[in-house]
Amino acid sequence: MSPAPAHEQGSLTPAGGRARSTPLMGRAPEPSLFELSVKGRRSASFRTSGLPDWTLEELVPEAYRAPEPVELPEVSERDLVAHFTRLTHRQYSVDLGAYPLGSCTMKYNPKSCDLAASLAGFADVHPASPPSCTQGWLELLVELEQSLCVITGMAAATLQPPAGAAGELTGLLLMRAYHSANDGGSPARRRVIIPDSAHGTNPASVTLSGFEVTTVGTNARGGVDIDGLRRVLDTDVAGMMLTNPNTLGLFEEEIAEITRLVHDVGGLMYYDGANLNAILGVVRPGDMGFDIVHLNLHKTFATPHGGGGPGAGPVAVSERLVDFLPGPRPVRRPDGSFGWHKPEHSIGRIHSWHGNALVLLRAWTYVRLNGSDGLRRVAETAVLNANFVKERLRGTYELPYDRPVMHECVVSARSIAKETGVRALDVAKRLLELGFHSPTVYFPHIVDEALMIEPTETESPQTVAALADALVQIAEEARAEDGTGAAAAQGAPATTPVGRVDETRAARHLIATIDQRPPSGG
Amino acid sequence: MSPAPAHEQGSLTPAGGRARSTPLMGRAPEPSLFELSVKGRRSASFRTSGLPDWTLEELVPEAYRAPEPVELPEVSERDLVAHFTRLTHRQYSVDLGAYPLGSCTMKYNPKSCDLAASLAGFADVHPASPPSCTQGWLELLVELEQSLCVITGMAAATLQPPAGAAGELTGLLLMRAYHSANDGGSPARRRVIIPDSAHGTNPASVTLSGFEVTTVGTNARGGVDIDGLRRVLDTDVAGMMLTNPNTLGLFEEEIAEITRLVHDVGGLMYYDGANLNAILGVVRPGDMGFDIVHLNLHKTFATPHGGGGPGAGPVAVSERLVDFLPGPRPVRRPDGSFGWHKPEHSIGRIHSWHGNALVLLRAWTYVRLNGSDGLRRVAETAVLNANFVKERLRGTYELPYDRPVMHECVVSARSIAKETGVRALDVAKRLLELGFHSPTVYFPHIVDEALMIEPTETESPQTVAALADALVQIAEEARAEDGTGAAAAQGAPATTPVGRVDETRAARHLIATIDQRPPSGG
Amino acid sequence: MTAPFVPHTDEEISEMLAFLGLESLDDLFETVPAAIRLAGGLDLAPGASEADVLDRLDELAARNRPTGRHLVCFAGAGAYDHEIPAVVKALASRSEFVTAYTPYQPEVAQGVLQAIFEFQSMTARLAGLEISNASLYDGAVALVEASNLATVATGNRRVLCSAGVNPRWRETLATFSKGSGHELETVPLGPDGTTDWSAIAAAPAGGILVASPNFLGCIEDLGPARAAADASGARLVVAFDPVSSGVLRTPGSAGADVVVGEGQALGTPLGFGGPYLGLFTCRLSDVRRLPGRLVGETVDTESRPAYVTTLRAREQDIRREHASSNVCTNQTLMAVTAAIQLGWLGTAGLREVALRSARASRYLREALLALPTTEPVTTAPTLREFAVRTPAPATTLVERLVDAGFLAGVPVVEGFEDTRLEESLLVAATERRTRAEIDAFAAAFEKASR
Amino acid sequence: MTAPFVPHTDEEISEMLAFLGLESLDDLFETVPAAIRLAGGLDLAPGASEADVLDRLDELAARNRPTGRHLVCFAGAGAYDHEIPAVVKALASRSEFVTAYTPYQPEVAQGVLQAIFEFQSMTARLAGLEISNASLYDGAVALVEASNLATVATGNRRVLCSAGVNPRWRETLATFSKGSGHELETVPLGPDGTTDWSAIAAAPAGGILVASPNFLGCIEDLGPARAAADASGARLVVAFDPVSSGVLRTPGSAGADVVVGEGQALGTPLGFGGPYLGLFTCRLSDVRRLPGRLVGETVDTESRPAYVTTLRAREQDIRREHASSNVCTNQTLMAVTAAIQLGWLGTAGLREVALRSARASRYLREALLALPTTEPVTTAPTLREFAVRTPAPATTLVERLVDAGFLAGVPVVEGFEDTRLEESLLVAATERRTRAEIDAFAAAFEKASR
Ligand SMILES: Cc1ncc(COP(=O)(O)O)c(C=O)c1O
Ligand SMILES: Cc1ncc(COP(=O)(O)O)c(C=O)c1O
Repeated sequence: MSPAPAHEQGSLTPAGGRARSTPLMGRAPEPSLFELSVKGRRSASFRTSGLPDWTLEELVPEAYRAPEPVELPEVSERDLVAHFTRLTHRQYSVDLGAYPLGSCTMKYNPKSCDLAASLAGFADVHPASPPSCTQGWLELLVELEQSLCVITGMAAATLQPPAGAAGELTGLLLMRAYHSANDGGSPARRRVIIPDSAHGTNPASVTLSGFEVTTVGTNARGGVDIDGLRRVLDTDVAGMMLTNPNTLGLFEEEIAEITRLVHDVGGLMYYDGANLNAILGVVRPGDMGFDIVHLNLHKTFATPHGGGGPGAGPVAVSERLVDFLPGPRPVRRPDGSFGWHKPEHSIGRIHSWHGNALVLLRAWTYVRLNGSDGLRRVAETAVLNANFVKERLRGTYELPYDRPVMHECVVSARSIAKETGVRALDVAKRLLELGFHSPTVYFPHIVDEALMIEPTETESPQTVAALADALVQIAEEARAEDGTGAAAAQGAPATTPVGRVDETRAARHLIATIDQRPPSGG
Repeated sequence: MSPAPAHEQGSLTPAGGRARSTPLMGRAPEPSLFELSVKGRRSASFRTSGLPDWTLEELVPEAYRAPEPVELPEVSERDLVAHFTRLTHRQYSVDLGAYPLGSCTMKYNPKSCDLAASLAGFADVHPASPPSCTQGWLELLVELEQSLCVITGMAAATLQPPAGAAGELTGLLLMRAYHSANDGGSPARRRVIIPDSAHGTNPASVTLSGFEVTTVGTNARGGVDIDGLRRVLDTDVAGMMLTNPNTLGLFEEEIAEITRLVHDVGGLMYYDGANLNAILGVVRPGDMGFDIVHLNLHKTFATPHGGGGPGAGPVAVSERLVDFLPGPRPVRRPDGSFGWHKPEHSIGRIHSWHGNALVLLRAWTYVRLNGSDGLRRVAETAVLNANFVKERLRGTYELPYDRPVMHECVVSARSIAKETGVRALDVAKRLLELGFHSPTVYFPHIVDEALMIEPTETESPQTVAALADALVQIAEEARAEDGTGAAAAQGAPATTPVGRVDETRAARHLIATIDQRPPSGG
Repeated sequence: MTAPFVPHTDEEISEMLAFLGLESLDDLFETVPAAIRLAGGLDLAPGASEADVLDRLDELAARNRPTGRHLVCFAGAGAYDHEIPAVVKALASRSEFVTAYTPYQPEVAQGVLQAIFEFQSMTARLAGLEISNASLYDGAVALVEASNLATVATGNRRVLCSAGVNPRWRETLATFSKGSGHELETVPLGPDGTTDWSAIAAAPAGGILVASPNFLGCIEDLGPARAAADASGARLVVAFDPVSSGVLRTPGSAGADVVVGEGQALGTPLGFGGPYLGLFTCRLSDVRRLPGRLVGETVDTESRPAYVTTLRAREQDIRREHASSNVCTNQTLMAVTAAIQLGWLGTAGLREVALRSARASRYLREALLALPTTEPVTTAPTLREFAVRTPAPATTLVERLVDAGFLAGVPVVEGFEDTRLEESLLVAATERRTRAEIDAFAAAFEKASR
Repeated sequence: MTAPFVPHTDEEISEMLAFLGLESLDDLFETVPAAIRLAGGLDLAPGASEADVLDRLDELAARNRPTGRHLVCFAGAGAYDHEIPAVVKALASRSEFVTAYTPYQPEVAQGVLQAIFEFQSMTARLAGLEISNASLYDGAVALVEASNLATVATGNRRVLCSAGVNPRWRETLATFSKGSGHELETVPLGPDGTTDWSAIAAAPAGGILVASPNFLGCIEDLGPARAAADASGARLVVAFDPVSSGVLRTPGSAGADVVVGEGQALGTPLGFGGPYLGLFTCRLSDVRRLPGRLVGETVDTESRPAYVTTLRAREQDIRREHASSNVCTNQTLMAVTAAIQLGWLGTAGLREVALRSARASRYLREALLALPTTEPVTTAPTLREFAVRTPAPATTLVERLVDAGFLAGVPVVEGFEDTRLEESLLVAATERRTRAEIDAFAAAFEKASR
């Protein structure tokens, strides 16, 4: 063979993407899958069917047929793998290190739970299979429901809600249905009380369930302002939503009084279970007087968060609400077999099927692995870690509500910001450089320059100490006389796959799909 | 609770490791598992057995008992996961990008092969199970053997050798057994001829099989020096080992003459199949006149290399050698069922069991997925890519044997080194910075400043072009007037998890286990 | 072992307690009033080893009948047995995707963010609209959110929903409507199996909801639906099947304002119904009413391309009670999975899945309707799924066919007033079904119908 | 589809050929003489889709009987059914470990290198010696390499091998000895089941090879072996079971010069015999004769700790025909797996595996020997495995017990001259075996022995 003449040689620069390992090597960007695409390239293959090869024209009338195919990226299996593997090298995760996001409970997820969720005997079951084909699944769900009731101190639970917010909405619709039934149909009770420290999903869920939000303040000890609560309580109150420990990481000491007051005006108490990790086996929402409880299984029960989900948000209720639960519910039949049952006054279904079943399976596995003692130990060490980190930050960060905390602590960078200009956000970004994910920042809203730190129990004392040391180091750097430390924090992070991201530009010049990209590229 | 006095607060710096995500963030080192260890920490758990809990003292006489336990790292499952996940973020791999190591055939490995090897129906079979329990396995092995014979043009094969080098030794022992049988027992033939370009395992295997190496030179076209060969051939020659295409990536055009010459003196021809990828479906070792062929399934048949293994090195032979193959061999019995058979003059077993069975399973899967056409297309595009890269390097690197190549090309950085001081090793290290794994360097030994580039067929034209561009860029940088480019290459790599590693120090001050570390650390 | 995933040794716990000036772990809970503290611990079994728990799961799994060679799947009704190749499973289970949180710190979340961006890009194309969010819980909730968007955007609470929409989704819509106050009206199906728009009251409306292919498998003509939307000032919401976009006109190009759907068919296992993937797409003009997360492209301080969640001012954590949606955690992992699956399929592959499913479905339909005992239920064109009637009740038939090794389909038992549908059987065939399987199924079907 | 993993489109191939000045792909093979080119293509089936191939594998798998709840494993003989937890499978299958090459470029291979360093560190401790390599193919080949080291180091080709060494390994040793020229002598077992060193000829030797626990499960007293080595000037090579180091004295501390073993028990599945893991450890003084790869710790240019393969001058690619081993590719992935498994076990866990196995084995032994039809074969202490004799031939017994759901053990059919052993059955119990399983097995055993 004789190669083409030299002047032609450089001419072939094939279109389409390159396979390069960018992540290991500096901070080169990874092209999108669309840029890796080459027309006609293929990965997919299909089973030999032996069926007649009718054409599309024979199968679908012209009026419905696509005039031309929707264009998707066309890549080899090799480039598909390289692309997504490289993306994983641009992604922090629990499996890489500590993830102390307050309110999120990013604990380590046992690998046996992953294995469980991949078993064909569970994963390949069609949701509309007759009960004769799903006895194992139904038994597992019934067991999980029972365990969750034991843990929360409630009478029954629905496993349908696919996340915490869905659980909230479900719980509020239960509240609504309960009052409607008791008030003879008309929803006279239109207000739901929420503390000002509440998570954003709480007020949003209240509105979506047709109620109005009444906000109650926080007292100097970080608890509900009881006098304020008394002032807003009346017989038009449907109920109150509370998370306990609250989003300041503090246990609501007056909880008995609060539930009494709300119950006295005929309201129901709703427990936002996002912080349940702190009290497993120590105290139960039912025993605090709550009527409705949602659980975030993807937080407390170690079902991984998946980069944003899936989750599961079962709702457990006290006896008087059982009959309103969404249906159908998995139940044990008198003969010991398992089936489905729809409660008489059910609010109806809130999921296409039975909830995020494989997430529920993981939670079942987690509960079994830990058992009664293990769950309590989880709470104890989660709380121990949080107090440990808080005490190590004392003197460096402000402690706005200086009380022993539960599973998380909220500290403030306010004085640091005032002195040095280094804000909570800068602390967070600098922490990324030091190898840790950052805590939650600017939440709860009632604390200025808030850093909300939840180490979780799966981080070792060594890790927690290192995390605290890093946070102290950042503050000390920021306070350095010459200002270099502050500037470094404000310019951080410098060693991550990308530097600080321009969020404003993203919102101003929206590019949310490849087709919105301006022709010249982003 | 009241925290300890301030002066005591900093005092708790727990022993043992930290969980930090170092790889994403700069180039912080990952501590060893031993440093992450904390006495008494646990991951393992065991099935409830219900058995009597006899003590060790009751079970093992004192004389044999360990006076104290062997100390292993003690870590939580969470830290175990974090540690090894972080290690994977410090590791290049095919799944992250191109890996053009010449002679190694680092192609993409289909994920379905991984899946196949994880099927319980194969992975959980005990190797000493009676044939009634292993009919599926035996059928698969017989099919694989047949396929490999079709591909190589041979009569039968042993699947026992666990790697290429083991295959070589097996093949040479077959050669020895054959001659012994024909020479009435005494191994009068003591020499095996090997080209000077051969892979190091070839001469080592020759010695281990009790033969002596006779080296034959390479002619100007990169092939065997036929006259030189004639000179060393005599009736004391047991055979000749050859890889074709050879380690220069060149097809041995005179192969028919070579095999004739060796056969004429009664020698056998051994084919080192490491380069078989180039000729799949195009030409077969059997048709070239070879008597013994080993295959590197972990190269040609996409069974991943595992960071250094496992591999599989089946040896296929022509009719006259079948009776000497290692045994027992999987065979189809006259009744259609499968069993084991030991050839009459078998050299004996060369593996504890039946070879690297799960690697063989992957290769079977790969052969099935590709089929006859697919395998030929593999060879065609592997060769196409190699010629493409070679032609794009023309004018920048020296082409020591300027002929069309097969699946890989060997170029030389000699002139670059002379002009700029940038050696092949520097080119390789700089290429790492540009996001590619480097080619094989300094092999074959007969080429100065060799870079041996094997793109493989699974890299797209775009990737191959980008690889060539990167190599050209490095040379151009090196030649830049001001010398900064050369210095940068010699200091490379700067963006990898560690910078250039001090290999001399490793050999001079050997620290091959944690216990050899000097007390102060490495 | 007390708590298998708590690393703390007893010694460490003592040290930490000492540091905190505490004597015991119980002291950590001093702020919990004694009266409500749990005495005696949780009434649960003690913790078990991984091996013991997996043994128990094996036992339970053995009491399920998963689809596969021993139970060939012809069931659909919103959950389909499409091929999921090894590569998709391998990539989607990479632990960086699985164990990451919502990408709150974009600098260390480019992996998930970029994957979502690619998901949004592909989903928007499949729907034929400009904007896709990063996922919702499932198809039913996507429909609910679409109904919310429509009523908020138009200021009109009247929502007309085709009876062809999955009855489970309609029930979910009804459940949530008790909170949102939507006034739901059901639009019936005509004799051919597609929505009969002729009878709807001419009053203004907020949303018009229709599914195509609908629950009975029929492809809807979106023209009349669009006209009804125009006439009533409503947003037209179409529930689509993303696989069908491999061969059908996209709903967006046929006039939909909002396109929602169930994305399970894009790489997610049947999994007893979840976690699945709610798809939600809309026009750019509605982007500020979009529920859930949205990833946008931007740059970092050194002008390198970067991705970030954007337009966050819509979301509940900022707008609180004024947010039009409360979605927080969604189904990102399934969205990432769908992006990988669509990348595996590519243009031609998606078309092939749809085409091969249509072929299998046609062959199945002909085989079943050739039996003396079966009757068709609808006459409009179908793609992957269709309904048949037999003299034997569908639930009985299904039970009988399980014994023969087939999951025959899904009985239409709820949500339809139309008596023709009562106890008819919804049957689906995907690209995984072979002629041999269908022939064997038809034979067993005949036997079971007698 | 022609070649499912070749990305090149036809257009791209044409472009590339044009760039090379060629007309067709065939032209690439001009240098292959026409006379030997294959006409008509390979006589293999055409390529098949992933789904078709996996279907076929499912069929084949269905013709195997894997160990598990339906075939409870009491077989050993060098391959053991130990627990492999989910975490080990998950980490060892990370694609960076699986799809990396031998760490030739240490700057981008710190992951594999560090994992090997940790493996070496743990393995050396288990063996009780200073140096471990990065793995060999399997136990048999490790023994062969040890024999090579011993003869090269001593300059003496005489190798005495205990009959207690796994007969498959001894056969492998014999096979390779034909090349290396070792003069092998077998040292018989005494009546208690351990090696009888009393009879060996007093002449000098290169290597003395012994296994403990040996193939019959008996723990050997290494004192006499060490004495024999001292007397003959030989290296003492001990084949050990790494799990046994959880409770037994390490062979190194008992006098071994080289310790080899099969590492399968450390996290590698039974896998029909491979890939397994050859362990090889020696004294520091023999490090330059070590076969295979060795990873050492060093620093990079900025003094950061780093790992690299070292003492490469021993290896075949540098020493070529003067190398004492030809090993190149080894079993790194299994070594990494072993490091993870040992990390999972920790000090206490390894002890527990050994202890629990010993308990199960003792209980099993008592249960079997309580049967009227069985007889013990050895009297020396055992740990996990032992041999029994029954009137029924062992191979028949095994077949019968398969039907009852048990893989009863491994018949001792080869490699022993001792007639006591003929057709006796080697039975093993690991920490995975329960009392219920053993009771059921013993009952079935009794029935099958009749
Ligand atoms: C306190 C609190 N409540 C509710 C939620 C909502 O849960 P989800 O994200 O599962 O919808 C969260 C989650 O971040 C939370 O932290
Ligand atoms: C040409 C050649 N021959 C033989 C071998 C040895 O094969 P293995 O590493 O499988 O022992 C190799 C591997 O690098 C090779 O490239």
